[in-house]
Amino acid sequence: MGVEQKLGNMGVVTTRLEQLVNWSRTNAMWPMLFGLACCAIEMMAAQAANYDMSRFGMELMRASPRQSDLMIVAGRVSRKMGPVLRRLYDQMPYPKWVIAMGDCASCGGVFNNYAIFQGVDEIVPVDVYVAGCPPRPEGLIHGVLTLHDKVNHEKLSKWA
Amino acid sequence: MDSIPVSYLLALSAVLFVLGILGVLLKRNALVVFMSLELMLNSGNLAFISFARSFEAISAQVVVFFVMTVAAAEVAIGLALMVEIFRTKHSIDLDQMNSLKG
Amino acid sequence: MLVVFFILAFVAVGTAVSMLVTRSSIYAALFLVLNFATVAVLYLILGAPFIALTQITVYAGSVVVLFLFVIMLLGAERLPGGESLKWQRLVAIGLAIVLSADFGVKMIGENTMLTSVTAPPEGYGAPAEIGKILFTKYAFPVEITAVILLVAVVGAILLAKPDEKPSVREGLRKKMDQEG
Amino acid sequence: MIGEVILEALWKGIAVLLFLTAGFAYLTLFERRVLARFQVRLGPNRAGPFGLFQPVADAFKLIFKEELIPSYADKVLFVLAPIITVIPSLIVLAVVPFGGPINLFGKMVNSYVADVNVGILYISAVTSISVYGITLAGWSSNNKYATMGGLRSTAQMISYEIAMGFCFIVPVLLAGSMSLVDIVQHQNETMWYIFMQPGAAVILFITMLAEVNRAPFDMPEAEQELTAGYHSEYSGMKFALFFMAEYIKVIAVSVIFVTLFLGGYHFPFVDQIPVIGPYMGPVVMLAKTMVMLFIIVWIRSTLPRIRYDRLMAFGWKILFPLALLSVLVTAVVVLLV
Amino acid sequence: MDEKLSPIVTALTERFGCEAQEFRGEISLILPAEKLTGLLQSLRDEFSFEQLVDVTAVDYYPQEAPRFHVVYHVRSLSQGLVLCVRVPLDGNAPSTPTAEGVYPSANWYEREVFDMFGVTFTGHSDMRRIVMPADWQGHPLRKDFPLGYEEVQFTFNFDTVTKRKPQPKE
Amino acid sequence: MTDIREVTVDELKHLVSERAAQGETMLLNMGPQHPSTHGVLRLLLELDGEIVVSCIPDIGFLHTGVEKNMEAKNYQQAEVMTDRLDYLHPIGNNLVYCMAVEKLCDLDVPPRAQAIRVILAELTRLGSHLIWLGTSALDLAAMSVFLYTMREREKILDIFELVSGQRMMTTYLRPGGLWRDVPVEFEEAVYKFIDHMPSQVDEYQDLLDQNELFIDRTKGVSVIKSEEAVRWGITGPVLRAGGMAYDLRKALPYSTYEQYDFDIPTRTEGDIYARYAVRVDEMRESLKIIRQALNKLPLGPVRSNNRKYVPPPRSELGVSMEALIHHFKLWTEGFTPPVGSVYAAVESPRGELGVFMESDGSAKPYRVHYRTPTFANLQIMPLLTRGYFVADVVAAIGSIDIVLGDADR
Repeated sequence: MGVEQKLGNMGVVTTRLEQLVNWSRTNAMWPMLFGLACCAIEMMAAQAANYDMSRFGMELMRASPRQSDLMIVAGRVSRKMGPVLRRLYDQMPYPKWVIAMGDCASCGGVFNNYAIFQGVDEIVPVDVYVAGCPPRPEGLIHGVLTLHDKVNHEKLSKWA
Repeated sequence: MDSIPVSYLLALSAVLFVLGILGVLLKRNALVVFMSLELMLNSGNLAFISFARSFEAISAQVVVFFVMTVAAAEVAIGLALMVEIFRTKHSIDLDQMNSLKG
Repeated sequence: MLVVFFILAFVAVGTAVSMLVTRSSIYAALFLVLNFATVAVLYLILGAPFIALTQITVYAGSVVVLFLFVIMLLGAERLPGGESLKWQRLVAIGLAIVLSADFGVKMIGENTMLTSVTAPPEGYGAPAEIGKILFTKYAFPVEITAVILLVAVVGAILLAKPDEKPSVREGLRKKMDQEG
Repeated sequence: MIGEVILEALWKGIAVLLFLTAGFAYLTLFERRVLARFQVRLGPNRAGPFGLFQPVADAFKLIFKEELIPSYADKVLFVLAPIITVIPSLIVLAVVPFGGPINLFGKMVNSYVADVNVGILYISAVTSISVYGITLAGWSSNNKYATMGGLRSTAQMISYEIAMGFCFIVPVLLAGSMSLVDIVQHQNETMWYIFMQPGAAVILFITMLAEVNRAPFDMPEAEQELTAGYHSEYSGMKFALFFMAEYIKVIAVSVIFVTLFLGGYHFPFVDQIPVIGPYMGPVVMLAKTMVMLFIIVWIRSTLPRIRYDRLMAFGWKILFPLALLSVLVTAVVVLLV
Repeated sequence: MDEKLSPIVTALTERFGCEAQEFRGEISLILPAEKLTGLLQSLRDEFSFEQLVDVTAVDYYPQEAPRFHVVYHVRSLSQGLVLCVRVPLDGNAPSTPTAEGVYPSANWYEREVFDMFGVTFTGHSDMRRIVMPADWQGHPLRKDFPLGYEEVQFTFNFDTVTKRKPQPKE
Repeated sequence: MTDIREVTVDELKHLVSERAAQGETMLLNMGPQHPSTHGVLRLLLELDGEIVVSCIPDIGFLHTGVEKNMEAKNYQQAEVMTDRLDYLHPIGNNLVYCMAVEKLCDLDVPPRAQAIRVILAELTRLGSHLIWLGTSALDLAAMSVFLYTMREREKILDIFELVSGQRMMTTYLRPGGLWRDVPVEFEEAVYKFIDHMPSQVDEYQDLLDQNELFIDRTKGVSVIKSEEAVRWGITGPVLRAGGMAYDLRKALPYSTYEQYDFDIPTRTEGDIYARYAVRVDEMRESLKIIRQALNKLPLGPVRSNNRKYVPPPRSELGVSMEALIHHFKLWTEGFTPPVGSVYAAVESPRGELGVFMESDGSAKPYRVHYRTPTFANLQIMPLLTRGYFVADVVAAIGSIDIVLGDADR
């Protein structure tokens, strides 16, 4: 959503640009501090010394949705939280991605009841689902890398 | 390098001074009136500096220095007053500051 | 040089007028800063670098920041502007015209005794020179200014201090203790 | 003649700007790596060898990010604020000498952009206007957190500026000049001012940390209370400008501190090295600046944040009298010796 | 029954005419709503049950009178005792006096019971919903409130369930 | 999906001061998505400058409907839910659930199982305190402590993974004992951990205790004394920091806690620093308990022999028809406790964690209610913050160690 609309189809140049931009987006993907429940603890563990997501340039957890690229929905989303989550998602600037971390965020998990959204994909579009209750930090990192893979295959025409 | 006639500088100073007067007379927002006062002091400073350059008199620069200090003191007091008035009256409209007791 | 002066003069007058015209106090303060900055550049041209930088430090760095601070603190961003009495406005403009005319006449009449400004001589307006004259010839005024500043600071603190209890916080704690 | 002067000032200015922008980019990486090491982590190491391209990735990502302007924001000031923040931090180093006069293509060139006889006053003037960007950013965002961050930083910067100003006076008194070139030269002739006036040096360091809002004085953007403080509503390049201003300011204050108290570009015996000796000034400067930056990062990784009221009390009740005292002591000593 | 508890229970049953039940060594006192405040008051002041541990409710739907039991647990920190007090309430507009005056901590517990069961507490200072959204319909922990079970997707009903699932806008 | 319904000032009029309506004070909404609310707590703060005039906590953003869901599952299935309540203390949640079921069914638990329960519960307490220490230090921007504590927590999680195969949500404790016996490496692993841990606790204390800034921000802030704490139903370290040595492990010992020799750390100041000090001391006491339990870890079975409630070991299935029938009944229908209601409580890292369980004689619990410490402790947020600064609110939230899953259920 930046300058790319104006570039149009410029063949090799745009392909190179596409690679460069995708590379930069994967390497500087700042997640939003969005811990909800149990998975947030494992997300913190993934940030911490043993797993160290900062290797991928992801330690700059932004508290403000305006400055984040990636929303890791770590935990169950209740009916009360859902609208808040959507508002935060709307406040994030494009391009933005969502990882549904854990079973609760992916599909409701064990909480199949009135209070919990049966998967955060009912509220926001999800790019990567990470299974586990809660997923191990390795699982989250794998999810992030899967997302990187996905971003790396994004086409310039899709950006705008 | 061509030169600037000092009268031009004085004219600029005069214009700024007049604008400051207009602000003081016409504005009702006490803060803006204050700013206009600063503007007037500033235009006076400009005249001083011009004369200092014109007559090669460094003393005029020293006077400007004093003016600045006094202006700073004035602002400190004035803004403190303003805060106090706002606390009691919930307004900084000059037209409402017509009674001695708040 | 003259071109530079005209540009600066234009900016100075423009910002001053904008300051008066704008209805937002924040913008007024910002225009004032711009005005001060342009005047500071004029000081530089006039060979007064010390005064120019002091002007920026004192006026732009402290005075107007204080203005902004107070505006934000009071939430007084948008307050009624110059909607005062009709005759007052007319009188003010009339006075302004008279004053300008007076100035103009004087200026044209006595233009001859004023020289033009060229590049300042070496060492003119240097801090050492100003310092020397400040602390010898004007030592007494310096002391008086110092006293004025001190009085102003003490006065400002006294004025802005909340008059009731020691502090809001203490009062709250006390109230809370009473309520249990 | 005048064209040549302008040209020289121009390329030197560009050199300083390049130094600052590149320095900013790699300072972020430096900070992230060093911080990670303090915290038994690795830090960014995937983008390029040793993560060296990490700043590039950050920059490109931010350039290609959508820019949002909140609908309730004051549009003009919202856009202007980041620019106002960056400019002072870029121009503040114009009066700092980065080395002695060097022979470049058969011409003696001074390693500073300008030698102003009121150099220190210039620095204090520029730092004093850098508060505008933050204040206006906070106000124009029309967000309570941002406004609080802006107000906090205004109060903080004004308060610490005073103590900082007094600390600036100490080198001026010692050198008898306001020009930074003279100050560095005088330190070279006598000794580093940090050994003459360690108290003033410490106070200046603390006030400078506060002036650039670094930990433990990072009140305006206190993440835990105010989410992201004054730049809560900023995204994309505008946010990057704030980020940039913050880090450039850190570099700038380190350089200024090195110049005022650590002997600037001088180091014993370095300039006597044959052939490259005269050119070593900038290298020495860089090394000293790196040490300062390392200390700043170290402090960040160790200390908790000071509380806001304590911060103001600390500035006014402790640092201010101490700075005043150090000026007095210096003045008396200079007068007597 | 605990030897420290039995004199207390005897005294209370005599004074308030409540019924004492014992199960696995735990005593429950059952008494009507209007006597509750007095009982709690004397429990706190005379028998040093300093702390209100918990307030909750049980719904005996479809039984109508009493449909609800509001259950209070009070604890004596000094003697190491727990006592359960149950207040039966009718299904139609259940209401009981608040215990907030005796134990201030009852504030949130009672709000939760109100939120989850629709039991109102008269005299309560802040009777709002606490965990559910303010505009929520119904009281989830009542037995007649559906669990809100979502169908599990299998191969045969994959498409129908997907169709029913809400899809977000990009 | 519904939109966010804005709460008007009118609805909260009775909670804020009159000055708020006139706009003299500022209403600041903190959360639910805020970096220092430890999850999704929302606080509505009324501020006079930087000073908090009133504070209205709003919870429920993590309301999971666990209690309702448990009513729809049988006793074994429902236990899975309990882990996810207080997600920093999953084994304790299992423990109190199992204790309630055991009380309801009058089940016995073999001593080896009890000892292992104690070890695991104390390890969980350590893990929870580590997270608390890290995050609350992070709230004060002492970021390195967080990473150090997370490093040690990984070691605890490794032990959990060793015994159960899961890092956090183990569901390892079952009514009547454990899921299965611990592996042989267990003792060695725990010994290694508890030998190593004291030096790490020293390290955290080195970072914080001598730190002027930390002390400055914690001493004398958010004071609550024990008398007031008792009235408000506060338990756990917050109560003990106010001067009252009340700990369920001593007051009403469960799981053979009476066998172990340990102290209840207390402070009298009742401020944030006291809570910090109490918790750090508790970490050392937990290590003491673990060592004692490990030293005299008895041998024997880890599951009750009562076949009506506890599934038989897998080895019996091939040889005993009766065992097969029990197994089939238990895993299809579940067990049916007698009619009645019980209340069981344990000392969680945050205070008294209790379970009120009512059975109607069927295989599913008729009503399960968790009495959670965070819910009770969070209630005093207005008291803890009124008259202090905004920055202290953050420190206060951290100091009462909230877990929103625990409060909202």
